[in-house]
Amino acid sequence: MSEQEKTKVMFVLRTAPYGTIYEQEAIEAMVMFGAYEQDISVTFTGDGVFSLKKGQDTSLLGKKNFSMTYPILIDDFEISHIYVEKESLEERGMSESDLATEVEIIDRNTLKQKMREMKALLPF
Amino acid sequence: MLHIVKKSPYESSAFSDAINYIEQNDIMLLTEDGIYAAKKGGKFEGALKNLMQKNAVYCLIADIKARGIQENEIIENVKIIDYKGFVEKVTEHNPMTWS
Amino acid sequence: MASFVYNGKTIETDDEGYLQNLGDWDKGLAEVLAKQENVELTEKHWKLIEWIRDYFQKFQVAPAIKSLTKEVMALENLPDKKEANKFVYELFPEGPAKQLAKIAGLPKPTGCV
Amino acid sequence: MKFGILIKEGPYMHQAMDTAYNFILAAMESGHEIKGVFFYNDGVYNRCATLEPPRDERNIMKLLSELELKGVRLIVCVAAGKRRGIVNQTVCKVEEISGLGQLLELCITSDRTITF
Repeated sequence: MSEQEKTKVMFVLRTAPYGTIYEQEAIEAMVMFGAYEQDISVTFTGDGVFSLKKGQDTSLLGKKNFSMTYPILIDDFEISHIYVEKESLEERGMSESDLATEVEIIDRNTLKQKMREMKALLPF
Repeated sequence: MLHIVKKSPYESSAFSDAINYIEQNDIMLLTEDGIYAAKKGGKFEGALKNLMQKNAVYCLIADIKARGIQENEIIENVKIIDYKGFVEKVTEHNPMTWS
Repeated sequence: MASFVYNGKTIETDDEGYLQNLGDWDKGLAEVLAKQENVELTEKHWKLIEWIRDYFQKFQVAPAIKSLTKEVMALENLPDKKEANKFVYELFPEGPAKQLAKIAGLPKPTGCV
Repeated sequence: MKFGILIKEGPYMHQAMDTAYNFILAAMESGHEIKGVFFYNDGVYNRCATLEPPRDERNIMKLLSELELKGVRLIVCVAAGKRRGIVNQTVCKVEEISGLGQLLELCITSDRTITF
């Protein structure tokens, strides 16, 4: 399939992890979408950036630690891009060194343009 | 883009996040508890008026009526539309829901 | 729901034979699960069982088929995907994603509906 | 135009399903096509067969079934459903249960995908 024919879909994660199930079920959707050879990207903005915080240990919660899944989304599950919004990170006292995995840090203006290239935006 | 805001600005960042992402030619639709951003005299009146210098803002009549808000309590220039108007806005702009 | 006794303990599975409690798994139980699938475990099977369990532990999700194929190419020195696919289907004739996950004591892959 | 609808919230607790329902009706009246309604997260509860609100209240499950009779395709995510007990025995119609690929399919085939 050529690049032009691929549908661009972006997951927009705006919720913090664990307090709700949105992050977890968004990841389950990303992992499935990867198999369909479309152009899927993932953006963390607002409280969504907390999902990328390194050092998460969910053992006392009895929940799965989904920050461990992010490193393989691109190589193993065909996700095209993982973006995190610079402004949201900074507002929350975080920087690149706080992140559990390597992602593309982009500013809000760049992200705004990327959102406009999408056919569908899926907020979680 | 059409920015759909459905949470009260007093309880959620949906409204302010939508403002952060709005661009020229974009529009905003306030629905459900999001309509409280359009009430005159509230904390967000300034932000909304500022936004409306460049962008059109709409609110759903079903949601304002249900919540006891009269049309004259809505900030000037916020356009009041029904569900068919909502559909029409979605045909004109790609939607993003902020909740 | 089904159940059987293994080492004096009742092991519960769903109707398709996947473990209800992933913590029940050990190598002996893998042999039992494999027998239920008519699969005889060889060293080649075990390499993949260990790999998929490590992967799941590390990344919290089951690997994509693509990753399995890649791993098999590396492990068995196979030249291409086609050969690798053939190889895993010989090991797990009724579908590697399902059978490998089941025998390795992982949840049923959500992609298999 | 073709619309794909994603429902992420359950019935009654949130207004999402009500807004979506009114949106879908208005879209159909305006001559647009609904490619499908995908239920995800707690949205799967909207298709729970045993919903039984008081008689003087709207029955969301039935309203949706009426939409289905008008040709709207309803799709309940199998994984989200299983997690919440919305399975073959508890969903309104077994045929509605399907995989997440259907959500992506909606994104591909619809002109607009709208999340409620």
